[in-house]
Amino acid sequence: MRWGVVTFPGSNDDAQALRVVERVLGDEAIALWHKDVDLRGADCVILPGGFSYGDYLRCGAMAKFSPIMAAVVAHARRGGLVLGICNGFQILCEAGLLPGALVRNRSLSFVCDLVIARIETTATPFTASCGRGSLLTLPIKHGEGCYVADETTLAELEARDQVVFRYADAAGRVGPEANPNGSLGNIAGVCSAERNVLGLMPHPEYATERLVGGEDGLAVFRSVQSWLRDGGRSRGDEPRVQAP
Amino acid sequence: MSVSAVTADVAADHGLTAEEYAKVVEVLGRAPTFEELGVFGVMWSEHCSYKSSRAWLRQLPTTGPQVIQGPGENAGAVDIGEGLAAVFKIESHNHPSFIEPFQGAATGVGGILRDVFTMGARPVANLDALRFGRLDHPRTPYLVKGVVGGIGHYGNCIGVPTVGGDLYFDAGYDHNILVNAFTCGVARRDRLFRARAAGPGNPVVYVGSRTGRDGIHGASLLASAAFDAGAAAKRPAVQVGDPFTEKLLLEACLELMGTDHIVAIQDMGAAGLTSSALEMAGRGAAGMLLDLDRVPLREPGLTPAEILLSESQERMLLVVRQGSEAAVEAIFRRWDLEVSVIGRVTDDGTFRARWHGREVCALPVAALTESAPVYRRPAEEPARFEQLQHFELAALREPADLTEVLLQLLESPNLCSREWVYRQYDQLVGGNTAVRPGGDAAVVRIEGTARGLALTVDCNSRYCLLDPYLGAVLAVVEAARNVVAVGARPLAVSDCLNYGNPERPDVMWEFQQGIAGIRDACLALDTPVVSGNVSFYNETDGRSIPPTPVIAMVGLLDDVEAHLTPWWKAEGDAIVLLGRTREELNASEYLAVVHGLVRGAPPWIDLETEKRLQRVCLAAATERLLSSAHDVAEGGLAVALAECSFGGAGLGARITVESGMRADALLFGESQSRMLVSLRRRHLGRLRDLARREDVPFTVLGEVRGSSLVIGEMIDLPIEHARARWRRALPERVGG
Amino acid sequence: MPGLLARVYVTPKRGILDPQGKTVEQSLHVLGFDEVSDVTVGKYIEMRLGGASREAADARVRQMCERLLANGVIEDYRVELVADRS
Amino acid sequence: MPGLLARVYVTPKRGILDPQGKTVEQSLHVLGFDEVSDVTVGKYIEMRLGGASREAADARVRQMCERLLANGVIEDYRVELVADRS
Ligand SMILES: Nc1ncnc2c1ncn2[C@@H]1O[C@H](COP(=O)(O)OP(=O)(O)O)[C@@H](O)[C@H]1O
Ligand SMILES: [Mg+2]
Repeated sequence: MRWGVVTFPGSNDDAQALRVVERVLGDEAIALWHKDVDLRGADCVILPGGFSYGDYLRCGAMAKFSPIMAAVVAHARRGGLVLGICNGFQILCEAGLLPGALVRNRSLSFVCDLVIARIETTATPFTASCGRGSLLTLPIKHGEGCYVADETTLAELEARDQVVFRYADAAGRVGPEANPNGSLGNIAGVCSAERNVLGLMPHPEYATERLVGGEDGLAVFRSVQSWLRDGGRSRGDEPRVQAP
Repeated sequence: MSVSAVTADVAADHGLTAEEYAKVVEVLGRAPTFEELGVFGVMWSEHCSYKSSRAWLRQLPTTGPQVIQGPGENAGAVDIGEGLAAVFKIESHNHPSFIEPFQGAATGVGGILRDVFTMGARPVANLDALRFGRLDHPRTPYLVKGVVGGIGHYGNCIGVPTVGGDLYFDAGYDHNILVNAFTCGVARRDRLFRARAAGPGNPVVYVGSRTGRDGIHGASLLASAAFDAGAAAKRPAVQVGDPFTEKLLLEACLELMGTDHIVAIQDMGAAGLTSSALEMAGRGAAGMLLDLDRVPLREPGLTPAEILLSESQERMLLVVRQGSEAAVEAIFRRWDLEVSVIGRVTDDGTFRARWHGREVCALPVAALTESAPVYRRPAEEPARFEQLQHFELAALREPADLTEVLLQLLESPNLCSREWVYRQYDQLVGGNTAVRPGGDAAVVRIEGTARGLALTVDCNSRYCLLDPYLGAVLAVVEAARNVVAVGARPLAVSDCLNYGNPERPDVMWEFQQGIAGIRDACLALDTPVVSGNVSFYNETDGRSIPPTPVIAMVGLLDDVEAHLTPWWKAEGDAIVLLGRTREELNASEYLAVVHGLVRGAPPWIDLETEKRLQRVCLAAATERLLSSAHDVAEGGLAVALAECSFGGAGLGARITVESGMRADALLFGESQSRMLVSLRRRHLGRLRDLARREDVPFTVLGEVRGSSLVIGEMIDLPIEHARARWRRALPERVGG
Repeated sequence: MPGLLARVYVTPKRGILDPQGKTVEQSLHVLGFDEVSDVTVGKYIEMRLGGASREAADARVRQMCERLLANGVIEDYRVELVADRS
Repeated sequence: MPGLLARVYVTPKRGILDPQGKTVEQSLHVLGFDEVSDVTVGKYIEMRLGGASREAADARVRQMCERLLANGVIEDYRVELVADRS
């Protein structure tokens, strides 16, 4: 399969995403430039971490106007897969592909650490091969990762099973001690209503080798691979949608 | 020529003494123009000319088979195999960080990054060595938060991991903090770029940010005189870092370096355009003609002197081949950066600058660089030296509760966990960080190979205060030992020599002692100095900092998978101490924290003994005998044992020691040339053989067991509890 | 036509978490400024506009806010136009 | 005494690099807002103050700016006090 990785001015984790695709997953990697206008056949597009446009004004605010983003939006509307990690998550929220927004960590400090992300739903292409409730140890590194949304939006996210990851402790409990940035509901990642766009603050791409960061992040990439391989049939569970 | 009259008084405003001004007139054969005077002022400043240190720096060993580029270029380079070079340098940004801690530290990181990528290397790791005043000084927490925030801001945003550093608090830095930033990059050894202008007619190209009034008159002068009450008025416009622009500059430069267009390249650092143009011309024995009207400006109305001397950040100067202009412009435009051809290389050996149709500078390049003053300033051992060394161990009262003492040490500012600092740094970006901050040295995989680089910065300024020669020796030795502790072979050094006012004989003596110490230790350990920086005038109102020669050491692991960390790995592993514990408490952290004494000669050191210890450790690491390794440093054996237990798994240790010495000396003394290792019992015999072969004392101390650190009858420390207190200490004292 | 100066105030929406405001308030309390409450931290953007009518300029600046300067999910904005006297 | 609302404007000092303002300006140009120049991005802080005289309050808020809200080395600040009508 083909993964596209977009480089915005100020992207820092693009090289790592490309390396994971090529060297760890053994898939085809397409380096996309923010001024490009098409995705060159990418099945899944990664918007990587970093500081696009220096994170000036607001994280992701300026990147959303890059020419490539029109193609990303069109791809998403067609049901194509889009994975936004860290700054990529912020860009997806700014671009309106995901609900909510990311604001400064409650500590106001940048935080680099390992966290535990609990998988809340397997009804996404990105978690279809995982077990619900399973725990991934993943790095975070961000200054503005505090997920916020208004109450209506939050209720909708819960009702439609769109919360994909939550920060948890080693026993899988979700609580304030396990929350590294003050995110509402300990939310670490959400997907779109159509479930094909995922944004998350933790970095699965930095947890794909035993030597550096461990291998827990592979679960996300492997899910996408198998989901695409059998044409989206390996859907894990159905979304646990509650009646509105 | 400028109409403003240049006199010796005006010269004094530019930091030149009457004699220096006379020399300017002599080498020119006329009075300088106002602009020329500005150029002399910065170029002959201590910061740019090294006039007080140059004669002594020549004593440092700078050669060896591993050295590809020694001092003299933007950064040093050593061979790391597979056709690659490690390119690295450390630099100070002390005065600017004291004035504006966040931006001062941030621009310090930006500056050292440019020094490294100028050479054609992609930066792969940053480290930071920090010195602050007492934690209970009212300004210290503000400075700490600002500096750490600024370092993180720049490194995180540009996408280079910060993988280590060091941090000390001492009253001696209350009014002069130190911010030393180190960057290591990796380049193909046959693709290193240098700053030697060549080829008359070749265009000189300006790239990066526009020029503003930042740091005019200037950061370099600021770093070349002591702080005093009037310093605030002399403040130059503070430089603000723009890591986003530097990221674009980095990528664009590396892209350009993949082509054949570049003849020479140099970042614009201290003394801005002037110094980068002159240095490139000087190294290449060429001349240069600049058209200042073509320099991109941030605001209108800059004078030619301001354009020449501005220290605006995120700028580079290139000499490219004739005919390459369009290709070079295309690359920088693609990255949305300013690019402008502002001059060309000439063959008349003269630096000329034109502005609005007149020539404001016409200086013989050689005069500026070769006739720069060199001072052999008087040096004299101060009286306090002998006093300080006097210390009588027998008179020291032994504390009753040693567990309490250990806790007190673990919570003290210089020994507690640095996690609060490095949590604010992106340690992972790039995807090669195998050992993150918290160990003895960081380990970074070399992209595309199975090798790894080990990186550390060290200096115990208390040792240097008590004996500036031995302190410097010990800084090198500890840095090398830290590199060995992760299983790497020490390769080479970059040093940042932070001292007081060189016009004072006692400071000059400290400096000379420091150089001698680094020389002797580097010769013994075969780790040449390939780059470095001197920072003088770290003094306020006549009080100078403790001598602080920070040593950055780079080591190589042939197999990065074989790296070691300090932390216990498995119950039942044997714990072995390699090296000898002497009954010495002089100069120790224990003495300072528990008894309030800064006294005695630094711990005994013998470089032969140290080398033997390092050989044993490296052999054991290479044979994969060890589960963990940790060097015994500040706080002594007990603190080292506690640190090995703080690795997350919560494993403790059971230690039995027999010795005839005082318990506090045994536990907290800082004897050198010791390494604490743990290993499977079946490897004990082999390790003993290796130690015996090198005549290194070998003592089985006990084993990894339980969840407490138990040392005989002396210490019983529950790990969870102690670890929590050790981790909380810094954020609690800094306030957040 | 003389130029205009636009002043844009971007403030956190009511009811949306404002970690910065909270922290600043706490810090002010620690420093002894106990009289302070309801601190919010927003952005203040100034820019010069070429000569245009006030109405046209106002509409343009609002567009800038909608598209870039403010994020409607978490922020409100307010625009002021004054004569540019510099 | 009715309460006061303080508005604090913190702006980058003139002549000091404002990378944020520069980048926002470039983006506005890319979006077609060519009429814009000299963009600066600063902070806008609002807070409620307990009842106090205007003079006393003004002095206090200035202290807050000096000590915490603005960084005098690179930023200027301006304070406005208005009656708190909420
Ligand atoms: N300023 C800093 N920035 C980043 N890491 C730091 C800093 N200070 C200390 N560290 C890290 O904390 C750990 C402990 O530091 P230190 O006590 O100096 O170690 P050692 O005594 O082995 O040299 C090291 O891994 C070091 O890299
Ligand atoms: Mg150290």
